[in-house]
Amino acid sequence: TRDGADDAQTVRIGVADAASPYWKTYADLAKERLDVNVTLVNFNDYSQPNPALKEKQLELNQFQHIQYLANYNVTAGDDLQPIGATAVYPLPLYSLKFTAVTDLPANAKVAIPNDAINQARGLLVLQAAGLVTLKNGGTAFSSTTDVETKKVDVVTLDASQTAGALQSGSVAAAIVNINYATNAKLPKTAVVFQDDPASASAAPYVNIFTARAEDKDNETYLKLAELYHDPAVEKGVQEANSGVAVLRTVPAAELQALLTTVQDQAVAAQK
Amino acid sequence: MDEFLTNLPVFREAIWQTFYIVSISVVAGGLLGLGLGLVLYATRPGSLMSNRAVFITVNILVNIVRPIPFVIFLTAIQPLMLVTIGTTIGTNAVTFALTLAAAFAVSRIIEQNLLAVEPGVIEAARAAGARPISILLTVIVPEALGPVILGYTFIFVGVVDMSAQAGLFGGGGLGDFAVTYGSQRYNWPVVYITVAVIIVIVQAGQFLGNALARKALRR
Amino acid sequence: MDEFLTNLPVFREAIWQTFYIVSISVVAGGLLGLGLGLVLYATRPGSLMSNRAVFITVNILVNIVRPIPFVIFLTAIQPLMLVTIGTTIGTNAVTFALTLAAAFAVSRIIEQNLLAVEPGVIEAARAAGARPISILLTVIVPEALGPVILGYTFIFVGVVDMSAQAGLFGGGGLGDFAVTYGSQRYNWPVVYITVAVIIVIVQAGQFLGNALARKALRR
Amino acid sequence: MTTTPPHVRLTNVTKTFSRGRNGTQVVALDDVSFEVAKGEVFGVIGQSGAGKSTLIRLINGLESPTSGQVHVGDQEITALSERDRRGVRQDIGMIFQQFNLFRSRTVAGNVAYPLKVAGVDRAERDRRVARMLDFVGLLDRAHDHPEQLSGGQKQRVGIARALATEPSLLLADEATSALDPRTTTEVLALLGRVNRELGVTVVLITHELDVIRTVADRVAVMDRGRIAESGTVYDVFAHPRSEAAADIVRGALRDRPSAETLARLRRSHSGRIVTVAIRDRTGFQTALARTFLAHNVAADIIFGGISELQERAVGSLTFELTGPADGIDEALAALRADGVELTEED
Amino acid sequence: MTTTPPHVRLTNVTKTFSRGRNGTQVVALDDVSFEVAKGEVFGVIGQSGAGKSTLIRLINGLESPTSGQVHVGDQEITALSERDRRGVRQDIGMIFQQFNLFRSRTVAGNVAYPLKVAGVDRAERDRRVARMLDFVGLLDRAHDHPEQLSGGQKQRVGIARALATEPSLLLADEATSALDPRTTTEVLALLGRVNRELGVTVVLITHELDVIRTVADRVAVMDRGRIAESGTVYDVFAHPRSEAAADIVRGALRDRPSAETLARLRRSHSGRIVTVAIRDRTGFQTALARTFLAHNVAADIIFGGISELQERAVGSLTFELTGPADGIDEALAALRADGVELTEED
Ligand SMILES: Nc1ncnc2c1ncn2[C@@H]1O[C@H](COP(=O)(O)OP(=O)(O)OP(=O)(O)O)[C@@H](O)[C@H]1O
Ligand SMILES: Nc1ncnc2c1ncn2[C@@H]1O[C@H](COP(=O)(O)OP(=O)(O)OP(=O)(O)O)[C@@H](O)[C@H]1O
Ligand SMILES: [Mg+2]
Ligand SMILES: [Mg+2]
Repeated sequence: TRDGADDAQTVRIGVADAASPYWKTYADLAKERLDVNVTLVNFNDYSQPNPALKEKQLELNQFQHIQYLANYNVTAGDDLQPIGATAVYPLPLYSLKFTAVTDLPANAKVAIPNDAINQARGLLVLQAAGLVTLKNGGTAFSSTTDVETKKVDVVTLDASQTAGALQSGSVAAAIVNINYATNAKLPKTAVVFQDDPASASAAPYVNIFTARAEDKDNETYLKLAELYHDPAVEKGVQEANSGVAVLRTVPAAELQALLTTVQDQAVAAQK
Repeated sequence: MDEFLTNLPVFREAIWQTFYIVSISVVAGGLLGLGLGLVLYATRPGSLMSNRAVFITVNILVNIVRPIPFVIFLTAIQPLMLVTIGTTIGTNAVTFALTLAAAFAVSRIIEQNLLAVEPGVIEAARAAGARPISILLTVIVPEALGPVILGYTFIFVGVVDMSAQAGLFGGGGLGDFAVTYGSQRYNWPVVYITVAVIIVIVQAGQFLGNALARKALRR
Repeated sequence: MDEFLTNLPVFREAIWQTFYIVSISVVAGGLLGLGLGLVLYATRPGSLMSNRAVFITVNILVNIVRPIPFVIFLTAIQPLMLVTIGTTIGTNAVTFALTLAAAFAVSRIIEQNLLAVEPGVIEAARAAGARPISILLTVIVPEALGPVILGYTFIFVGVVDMSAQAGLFGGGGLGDFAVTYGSQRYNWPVVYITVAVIIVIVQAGQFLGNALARKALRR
Repeated sequence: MTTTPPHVRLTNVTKTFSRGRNGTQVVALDDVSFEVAKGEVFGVIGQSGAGKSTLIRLINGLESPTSGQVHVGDQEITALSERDRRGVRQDIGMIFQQFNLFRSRTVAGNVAYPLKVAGVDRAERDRRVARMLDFVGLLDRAHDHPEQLSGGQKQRVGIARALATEPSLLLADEATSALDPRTTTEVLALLGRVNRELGVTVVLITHELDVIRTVADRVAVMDRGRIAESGTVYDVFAHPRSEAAADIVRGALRDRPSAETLARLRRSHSGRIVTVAIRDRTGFQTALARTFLAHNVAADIIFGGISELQERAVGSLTFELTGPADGIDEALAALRADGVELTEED
Repeated sequence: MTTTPPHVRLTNVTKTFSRGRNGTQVVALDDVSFEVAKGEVFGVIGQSGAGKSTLIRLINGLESPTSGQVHVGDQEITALSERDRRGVRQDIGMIFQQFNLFRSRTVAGNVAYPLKVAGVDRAERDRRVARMLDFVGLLDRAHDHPEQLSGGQKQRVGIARALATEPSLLLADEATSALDPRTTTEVLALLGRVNRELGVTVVLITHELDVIRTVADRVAVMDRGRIAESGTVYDVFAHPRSEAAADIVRGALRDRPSAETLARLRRSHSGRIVTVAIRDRTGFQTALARTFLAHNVAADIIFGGISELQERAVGSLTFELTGPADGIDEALAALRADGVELTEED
């Protein structure tokens, strides 16, 4: 942390959706209420914000869920900590041609995101929808190589491209992250299947503010995490996600305990 | 490492996809780019078939296509892809887009290298009564062959690099493999091995290019 | 459109970032690449300062760096970045990486274009007793100047394109703006306007490049 | 009077080049008109930079004049598009001053090129290439590339290339400048032969008198962009009317000692030195000898040249005269009275 | 005997090039040895492809011999690294057969280049460039680029560039091949002057006798990679000992009619035709004239050339002899008896 010219503290937050208008609302509020200058650093690539936080080039980041963070901590040998929850986003399966999962013809093409975490979660959704079965019942670390039986052809694309592939007719159905679905104006009626954001199995998919371990009790940072749940911001978040975000407030300690649990699972999964 | 071994089939598939994407893009894009490059060269003011209108049009077209971010370019040509190859994702779609991208890059390289050809030999060909198109193909290109071969090698390496973006559109390939199974998972051995394979492919290509260029230059 | 207007400051910032990233990368990368290209050219077998060991080393180095996917390349040089510029993200980090990437690409373009220089003039310079380095800089490069300028223009356009990947690392710029605020949000007006600005920048650069090359070639 | 039309005709041709930043003009050709008849060998001589190469390049339309017309046969080259010039050019061979060989082709490939353009089939092409290369003495170098050849060898490839298609018009720009005298003679013999046997019209730029002498019918002398003089080779060389022609002819015939040579001659010859212009008149030298002997004057030729131009002798001889001073004076007076053109060098 | 060391010395130099796929060898130089003294003008003549350019390129080490040594002054070029050759080269000017001008530089820039390399300061450089360009008559073209020049103008730039640094050794490869006779004379005068005034050693390749005659002290005749003969210009030209030299000299002096010329002479001259070799002996021609007159023979010179070589006359004259057949026979017999070298042409 360092002092700005006007004595206000500047906090750099790494995000992946800086273009969403609610971040402007958020930054304005932070200045007004906390006298904190929020600088948003936008990343198109998920692999970068965590190392950048570790290297002290960011104070906080907010783009991932616990599952992703656990995976990062384990594989990169790091110790970043969640300090506040934001929301859970369901991961729906959309189709524009078919109205039910069961209507999908055999060997129809289904697109899922290709990044490690979304891919695993997408596969779990497809398994839940009865379209594939995964080795050992699937984990949060499954990839397309773990598909044992399949009714459909799974193709992996960049998370930002699955909606487009659906719209162009290149695939019959697609797992689309909610923010992209909103931007692509996919109708809610096109959702043919989605995981339940309120279920316990969805708990690791709660999105979080992340800080370095030594900053996990930093007053300002905790306040910044809390600020996300200001009604004005929450309203913006819902607008940006077609109202399907399930906003969550979970105490930091609980999040950190959950992280530990998931990390243990991750270590186990690596063996 | 373990994980790498379990992913071996995917890795093999990625190698095959890279070969597929790169070879088609380089060959098809190379030919298309040669054509465009010849147009750029031949229609420029004072050249063999100088034609202001064509030159400016092609010049601007190439400049429009080249700098557009690949994601946007690929999105922009999706209607074209649907008409021609019937899909906007997958290996073929990426190959299609890369072919176009390579063609536009090749055109500039060709233009550059042909400009270095000595005017005297072009005069000799004109004096023999040859047609401009024949002068281009049987005199000017052969005269610039050494640098042109190195130019193609340059584009080949660039296409291998660009093919890493194939993953965005489900095109697969080694670059995608290195990112998805490697760096995104902080799995460095996967990155090392994959990048090593990429480098071997590139070295082989460059070696061939250098050898052919040396033969063409005879020095 | 409304949304575009609210994002106007970000857009302005993006234009500035693109200028910053591109101009530094092209200039610094261009100089570095010139050096590397001269080494490649001068040390190749039979050339002015032929040196097998240096040639092979630099040749392989260039081939290793160029094809690596940008994400992996940027990750790989993070330790170097921390030491030199103290950060691995943001505009400076991206500029740093692009500078290196541009340098390696430039080196190949330079090598290619210098190879087209007629051996006779090099002999004339040798006969005057000039030092190889002076022959390179005051004879060979000037003789190849037209194509070399077009080569730099080519790289300039390539860097503008590559700068779109700046977004991966929080570097901003127009390409990132077009993707993040535009195509990812299916906000096509934003894409059109941004791409139009990119194209204007590129056209201006190409126009300048063509004009300078014509002056250098005197035809 | 019906005559066959000239093979080449330039009418009031002017060509200017602009150069430098301030756009100064170089007038390379200034209102040039001349005709070359079918089957004629037309020589062009003149100082370096006089406009000879520019002139020849206008004939096959490689360059276009600033003003004026160029006709080849009944075609007006200057009125044709680049596209239509191609047909005309296929019937014109051109030997370039700087050779302009294709570096990417072998020696044989260079010679084969115009044949390919003319659509000659493979077998015939190979035969003709071999014949041409054999003639220029480079058959054993057929598969070499131009950079492996000596200067004269390159020039010979250029000659073979220009003649391969047996064109009806040959433009030769300093076609023998890089050749030794013997090879030059051989090449000129070939030119003479194609001219005689195939009726090929030849426009020949050169600064070597021998070349003109051996093959040219008529010659034009160029001086700073203009044709100073033109006519039969004998007329121009024996009786130059313009200053420029006289100047060039003097240099070309090399029959009169230069100031430097004269100085050197002086050092080794103590007698009086007199240069006599040779006239193509039977008994001329006998008369000379008789006059000198009659006055007891010993006359030794110490410099000079007599060339044969179109079967007539032309040139001059420089004598060292020794003997009684008044005898010499009388002999010279007698010769002058007889119409002999002589100059006493001092 | 202590002598100053030769300026250039080649000892048993052989140079082969390999060519083609099958690697056949071209022997460009075959066991060549010779010396050029300080301040000497050494001419090299020979047929196209004889190895002249290769020879000259070995002297400044642009090329390295396959075997043998090359010395320049007391330095053995062949033993020096490319780096160490640089110093030697700065003192050697070179005029290339194909000019090799820098296209990226103006005419002035070309001439300035070796001065820049030699570290001559700006003001002095400008002065010398202007002086050299003025000399070669291109001062008004100083800011043009080579492609705007005619062939001869390019060659003159090459000459100016080679002489700009006032080198102590000048290598000239066909330095006047693209020049008209008058410009050639001017250039040769300059070469003669730098040779005399500055003591510059010159190695001069040419196929123009005039060039050799005007400036060379000694001459070497090359034939297929070997030195067929070398010696003073007079000796080699007046009394060639080798077949190759005789062949070249005949072509170069152009004092004997070729078969073709002879055929033409025959057409216009009905008398007997006899060629007499000129000897540098006072009274020689008077004796000739006297003999012919004494036998009532009219002798007309119809061809020939007499050149001055190193202040001595050399050449031959071709006479048409008319008169009584027995008188001609007697006159010829008398001349032969007198040691005159004559051939009756048939
Ligand atoms: N790089 C090369 N590769 C193969 N052969 C070569 C090479 N350079 C020269 N030669 C051959 O060596 C011989 C001598 O060449 P050189 O250039 O010395 O001749 P030259 O006497 O200068 O002839 P010219 O009067 O025609 O210039 C020629 O037969 C030529 O073809
Ligand atoms: N592209 C050009 N730009 C400017 N000046 C030119 C150009 N081409 C030729 N000239 C000039 O025009 C004049 C005539 O040139 P040209 O080549 O016809 O001479 P030339 O008689 O062939 O001389 P040479 O015997 O030296 O070859 C010269 O002064 C030359 O410098
Ligand atoms: Mg000329
Ligand atoms: Mg030579």
